[in-house]
Amino acid sequence: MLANLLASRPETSTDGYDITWLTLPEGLIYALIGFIVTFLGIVILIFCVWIYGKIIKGVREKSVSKKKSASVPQTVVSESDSDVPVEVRLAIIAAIAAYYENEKSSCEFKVKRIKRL
Amino acid sequence: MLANLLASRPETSTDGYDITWLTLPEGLIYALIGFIVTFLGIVILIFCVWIYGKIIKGVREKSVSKKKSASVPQTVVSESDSDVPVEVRLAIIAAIAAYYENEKSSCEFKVKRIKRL
Amino acid sequence: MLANLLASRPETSTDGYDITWLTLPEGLIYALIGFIVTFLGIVILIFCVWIYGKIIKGVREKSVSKKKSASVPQTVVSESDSDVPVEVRLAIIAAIAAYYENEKSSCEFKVKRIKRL
Amino acid sequence: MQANLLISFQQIGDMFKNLWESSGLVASDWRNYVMIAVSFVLMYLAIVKKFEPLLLLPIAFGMFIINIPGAKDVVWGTTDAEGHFVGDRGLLGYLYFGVEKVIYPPLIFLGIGAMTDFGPLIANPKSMLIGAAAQLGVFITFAGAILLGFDAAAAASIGIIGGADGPTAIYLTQALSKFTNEDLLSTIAIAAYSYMALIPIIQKPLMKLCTTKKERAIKMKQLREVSKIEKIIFPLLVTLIVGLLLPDAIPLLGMLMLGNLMKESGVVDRLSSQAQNGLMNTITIFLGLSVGCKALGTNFLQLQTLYIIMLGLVAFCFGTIGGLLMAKLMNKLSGGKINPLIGSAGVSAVPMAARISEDVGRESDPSNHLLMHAMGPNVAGVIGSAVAAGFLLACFGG
Amino acid sequence: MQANLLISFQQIGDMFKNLWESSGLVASDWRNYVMIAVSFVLMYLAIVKKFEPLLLLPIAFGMFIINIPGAKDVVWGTTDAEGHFVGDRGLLGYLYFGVEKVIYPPLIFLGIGAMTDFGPLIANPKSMLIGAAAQLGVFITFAGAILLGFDAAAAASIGIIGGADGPTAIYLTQALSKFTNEDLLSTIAIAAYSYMALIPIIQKPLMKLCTTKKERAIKMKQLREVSKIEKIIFPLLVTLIVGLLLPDAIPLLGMLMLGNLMKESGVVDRLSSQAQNGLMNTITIFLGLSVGCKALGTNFLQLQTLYIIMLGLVAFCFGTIGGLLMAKLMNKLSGGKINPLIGSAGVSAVPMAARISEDVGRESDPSNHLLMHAMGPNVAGVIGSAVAAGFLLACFGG
Amino acid sequence: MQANLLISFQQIGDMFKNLWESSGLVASDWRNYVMIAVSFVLMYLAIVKKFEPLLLLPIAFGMFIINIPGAKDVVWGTTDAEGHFVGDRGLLGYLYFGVEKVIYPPLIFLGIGAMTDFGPLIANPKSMLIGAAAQLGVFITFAGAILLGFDAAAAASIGIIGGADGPTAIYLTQALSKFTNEDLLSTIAIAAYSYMALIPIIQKPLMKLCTTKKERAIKMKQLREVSKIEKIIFPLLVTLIVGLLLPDAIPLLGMLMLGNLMKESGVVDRLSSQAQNGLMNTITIFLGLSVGCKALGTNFLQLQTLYIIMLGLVAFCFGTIGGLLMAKLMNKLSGGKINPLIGSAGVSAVPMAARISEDVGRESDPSNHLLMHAMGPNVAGVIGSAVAAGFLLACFGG
Ligand code: NA
Ligand code: NA
Ligand code: NA
Repeated sequence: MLANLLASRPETSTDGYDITWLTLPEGLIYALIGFIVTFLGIVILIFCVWIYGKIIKGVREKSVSKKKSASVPQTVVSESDSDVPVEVRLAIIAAIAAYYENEKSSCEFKVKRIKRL
Repeated sequence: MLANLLASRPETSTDGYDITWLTLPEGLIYALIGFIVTFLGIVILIFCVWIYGKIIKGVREKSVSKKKSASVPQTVVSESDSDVPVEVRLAIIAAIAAYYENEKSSCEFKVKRIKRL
Repeated sequence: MLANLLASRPETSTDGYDITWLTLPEGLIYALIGFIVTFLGIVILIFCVWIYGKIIKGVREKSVSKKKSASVPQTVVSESDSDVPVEVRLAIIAAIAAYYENEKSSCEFKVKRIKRL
Repeated sequence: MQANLLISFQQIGDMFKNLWESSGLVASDWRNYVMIAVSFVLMYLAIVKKFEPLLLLPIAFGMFIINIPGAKDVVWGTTDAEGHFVGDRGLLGYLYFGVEKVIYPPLIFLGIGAMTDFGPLIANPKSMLIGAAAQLGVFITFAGAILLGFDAAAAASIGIIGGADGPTAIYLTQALSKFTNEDLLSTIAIAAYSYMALIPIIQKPLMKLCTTKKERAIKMKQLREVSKIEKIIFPLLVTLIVGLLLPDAIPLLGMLMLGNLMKESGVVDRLSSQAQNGLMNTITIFLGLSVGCKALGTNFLQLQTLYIIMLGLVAFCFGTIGGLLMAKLMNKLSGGKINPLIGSAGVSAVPMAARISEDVGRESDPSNHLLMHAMGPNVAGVIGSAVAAGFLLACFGG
Repeated sequence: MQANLLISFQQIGDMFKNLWESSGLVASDWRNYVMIAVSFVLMYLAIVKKFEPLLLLPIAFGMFIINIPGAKDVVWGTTDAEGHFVGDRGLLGYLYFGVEKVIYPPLIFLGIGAMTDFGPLIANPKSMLIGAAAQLGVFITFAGAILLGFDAAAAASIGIIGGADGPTAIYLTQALSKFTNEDLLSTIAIAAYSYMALIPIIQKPLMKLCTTKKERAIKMKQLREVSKIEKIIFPLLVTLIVGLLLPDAIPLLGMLMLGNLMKESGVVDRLSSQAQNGLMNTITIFLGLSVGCKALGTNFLQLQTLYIIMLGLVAFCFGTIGGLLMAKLMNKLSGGKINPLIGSAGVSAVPMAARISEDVGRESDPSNHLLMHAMGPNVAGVIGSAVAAGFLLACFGG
Repeated sequence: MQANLLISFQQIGDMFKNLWESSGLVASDWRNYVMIAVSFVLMYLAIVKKFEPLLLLPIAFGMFIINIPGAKDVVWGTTDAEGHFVGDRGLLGYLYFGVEKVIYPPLIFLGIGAMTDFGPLIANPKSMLIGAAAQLGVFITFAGAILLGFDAAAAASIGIIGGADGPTAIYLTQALSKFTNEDLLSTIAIAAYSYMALIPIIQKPLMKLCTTKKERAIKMKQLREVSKIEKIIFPLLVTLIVGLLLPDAIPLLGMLMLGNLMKESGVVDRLSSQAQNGLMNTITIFLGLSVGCKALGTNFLQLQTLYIIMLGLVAFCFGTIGGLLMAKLMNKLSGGKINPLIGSAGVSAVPMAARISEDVGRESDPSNHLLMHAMGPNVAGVIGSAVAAGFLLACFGG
């Protein structure tokens, strides 16, 4: 066994805290339990995410069937800008998009209004 | 009186500082004086702002009458860019304006020069 | 000599560190040595920069002669955007350039792709 | 020990027992779960209702995280019976340093100053009187808290909720915290931000109650334009005068005015932009999280908390009334030139309160725009609250 | 002394002698020069090969600067035999404060949270199992380190390299540092970031070894869309559940989830943007520099360092294998609906590992896009590693 | 006490008396008002004349705020007779921490490094000699300060004004501050930034005095292009060589060079952008405010201050002359290829001094563009001053 690689096994660290030394079987047990605990935590998480996914789906389906005709698709550029040619609006959006792409920022944006100066 | 709501009235805080306990009349006096002091401070402020507003107005009226014909309105986009169509310049300004509007930043800017690449 | 301008010359500072008092000749010697050391450091630097400049120049000349025909000039706006008119692309680049000029930021950028929305 | 390669089931059992004990489930207290529920309500208000989300969301998350059973020692640090840290702090304990030493609120004011336009106030300096009158809520609530049995420092901290200014409230509460045994910070911060969010609901009925229909329809004449030089001198003047009277107000007011000077001078845009963006956003996160962290269930769920929340409402109401009455008085004295609706904006809560003046004004007459006129009292309310805080600090801050 | 205006040559000689002794040349140790060479190699990898440059470049520069002979006392501070500071720290000693007190890693996680999209994970929660299985590398390496004679705290720190998450590795190593006499921080950080950079070379052969051609060609059906409300609840749910089980994981996971909540709530864009830009960039510089500073030649060039680097490779390999095997199992159980290639993404190293799943998938069938499917296990790997770190901290963190 | 519900007028009188005593008016000292006037002059220079406003405005505001009578204990903290803090610090006392521990100046240099292009210097390394010669002002002023009776540490701090580099001057002054009883920081910082702002007025006459008309008309041949790899190696080389000679220069030079490496490497744009924007702006505000705060009237208005301001002017003049003479010498040796006007740029004050070389050059011949040629000596001046500071620190820094 390589366990005596380090000459000495001090009981306390230089900061005065206890140092824990494990034998290989102890280490394996810890590893096994750690792996199980990790799985356990994740399984509980999966269960909860799955449950509330179901709940939200249920709630939404109800409300969707009610509001079906209410929503109208929104265009990003609003109607009031119609005097500005499409080409230019495109340029603006692309310019800002390019800017953001470069910056890797996660901000989202809409061209709210184009002011004629 | 509700004053004995708290069972004990310790003399010093856990940090070792004195705790002040007031009776209601004392509290009212403090409240009144506080309100008066606040008013006093604000009144002095108003007086000073009004005074220097007057002074500045006086100074400016003198200097304005001298320089009347000197100033010429500046356009944001300078003449040297005239080979770039107005539509495009508009797009640039709008793009940046839209960007800033989104960011709520307070920076101001001018399109100083449009470089043809 | 003005040396006794300050009434007292304490041996230690209020923080408990030694205070060094120099005579003028000592001061002049320090000044001279300091100036020399500064020069010395800079001269070594110049030598090193000059040396590695030579080395890199040598290495590059070799590799350049090999790759001469390999490189092709790249345009900032790639070919796939050809459906977007040049005017608009210009606008985008200018807009971003203007933005950066204003911000004095040192970021560099390329318009990677213009998305038609 | 090393020779013994077999591990008994006993040892494995011990391991699980330790894990279980370190987990929060065993340390649970029902009050933690109540606070987690409260934090979810605050998050709902912040996210869905968009009530002051910038601070309410971090505060709510801090409250949520500290109340997860077992989390306190990890994220805040181990403390002794009197709340002092034992050994190293946790992450939020370190972030709290800036609250403990009263560093964050003035730095937030620096950013707010860089975003504030004092133009409407300079154009009409008399409107500052409304900002002073709106401190009525602060002082009435102070007396009320004394009546309810709070000590002077605690009463002052509770009163300042009526200033309707988060950073000012946090600043005063923390600066007075060593002169009281109450742990008020999170309650006061949450009350202040919650009522600021609820200001439309609080103010609109009071505004209609205190003003007549005719008064609400008064149109005010346009404000004069303010020159750049006036805007530059204003922050220096305010700092100097208030500083001479009440030096305790300087950390707050001075930083507010430095931010404004950086903005108005126009020569340090880099700094002014950083003050109101990067710096303020960072500090907002840290401040919110570490203030929320003080709302540990076992401390928070007490009778006092209810009293404070109640007194906070009183403070907002009387602040609004104070402002409205002063505006009515000024209207009388000026011969009907001032719309009393701008009075309610004196409680600060910038810019929400000014918008409400505009809204209520337009309910009477859709062509009546009061926003610019209300901005004067609105920013004056910030100055007024800082003055009031300076007074209370001078009296009870040792 | 003042009277003596002439200075002897003796004195000038002394001056030069002092200068010479303060310069590094006299204090040189060959190990410093080896480390400077190593730092140049790391810079080469960062700049030319673009291997995780954001942290590798500052780390390498810190390593470079501290190993310039004579620099340590100036930039780090004077220390006694046990490494404690004597008097004031140097610049990097102060920047190190945020590492020493474990403040930086959670703040970096705040920014990462604000950049992460948990959508694919919520759409397919089962993929979290892969993120759990990929922690196999962590625990096998832990046992391996015990075998090689490391104490428990050191072994846990070495094991966490397999989490393939820089901030998690630095967090756990620093939090456990007082329970071991090994000085592991810089070695572990450098190993973690280096292997994360090398992940294509490590994973591709293992992926081909563990999967059949037919399995690699499996097309997965498109993920359902995830609603905004699910994305908002998810971070709260994860914090609550993991926090209840393992409170020690909260500083990391809680900050990750706060960042994500700020992003998904959409009401605090200012804060979310600052968390992932200004704040994270500043802390990345400070963290990198001060971690690199721990790699002083005289401490770094030991046999242990070699062991750790070797064990780190083991950790990455077994992490990959664990993820792949779990994905194969899920494929079996689901009747062939899951492409096992997404398993390797479970080791985190976001988003590199997910891109490799995509790449290898397209090698089999150019029309097969696995990226979105691999993103689920990929971000699950971050959660899994934080859970594993919480477990190890609960066991060996006093 | 509680029974006594009536309050005597006596008590109210006491309250006002306390308020009055806590206000600044009673604690006034004429020197405070002089300093406030000085601060207004500095603000005028910063805002109207645009003289180095980024640091001069915060410094002036710090000076203004600390001199408001009564403010010092509130914004700075209570101090004992020797200036050590008693109890908690005030806001500016905490911000001062980064000055006290010499953290801010290197971090500002990090940002400056990320903004600096060493290309012209690499293309013409000989121009570094000018940057060395311009340190003449530093060392002559050092001797002059000794002559005037200052101790060695104080003389070194005064001399470094001639480096024409704010962060370097603040760094050296603070690092040497424990070896002198003089409180020099604010005076030196203000002198350095003021003279940097006045550099056109100082340099132009000297440039015309030291050069002939013919020399001023010399056209220099265009600089060669510098490859990216040279730009990447340069910062490492400078750090290594200067670090080996004078480790004390590393915190400043190392950070400058790290910033430059981040810029030139091109792989960490996020970090480089934050270093030169968010981080630098924040620290500039904090540094300026807390340096200005040291200018308390009762300490500042002394005979020494006048001496320092006078010596600072001497330093700038001799720095300019040193650079010009070296450029003239190089012109002679090169057979007339070097325009001596680029010599004055050696005092750093980047990029102002280089622009003056350009301006004066174009006065002689409007088609003569010296800017690029002057940038080499200009950035070399930064390196030279850091080397000089390292030397002085090695000699007198304990
Ligand atoms: Na207010
Ligand atoms: Na992982
Ligand atoms: Na210089």
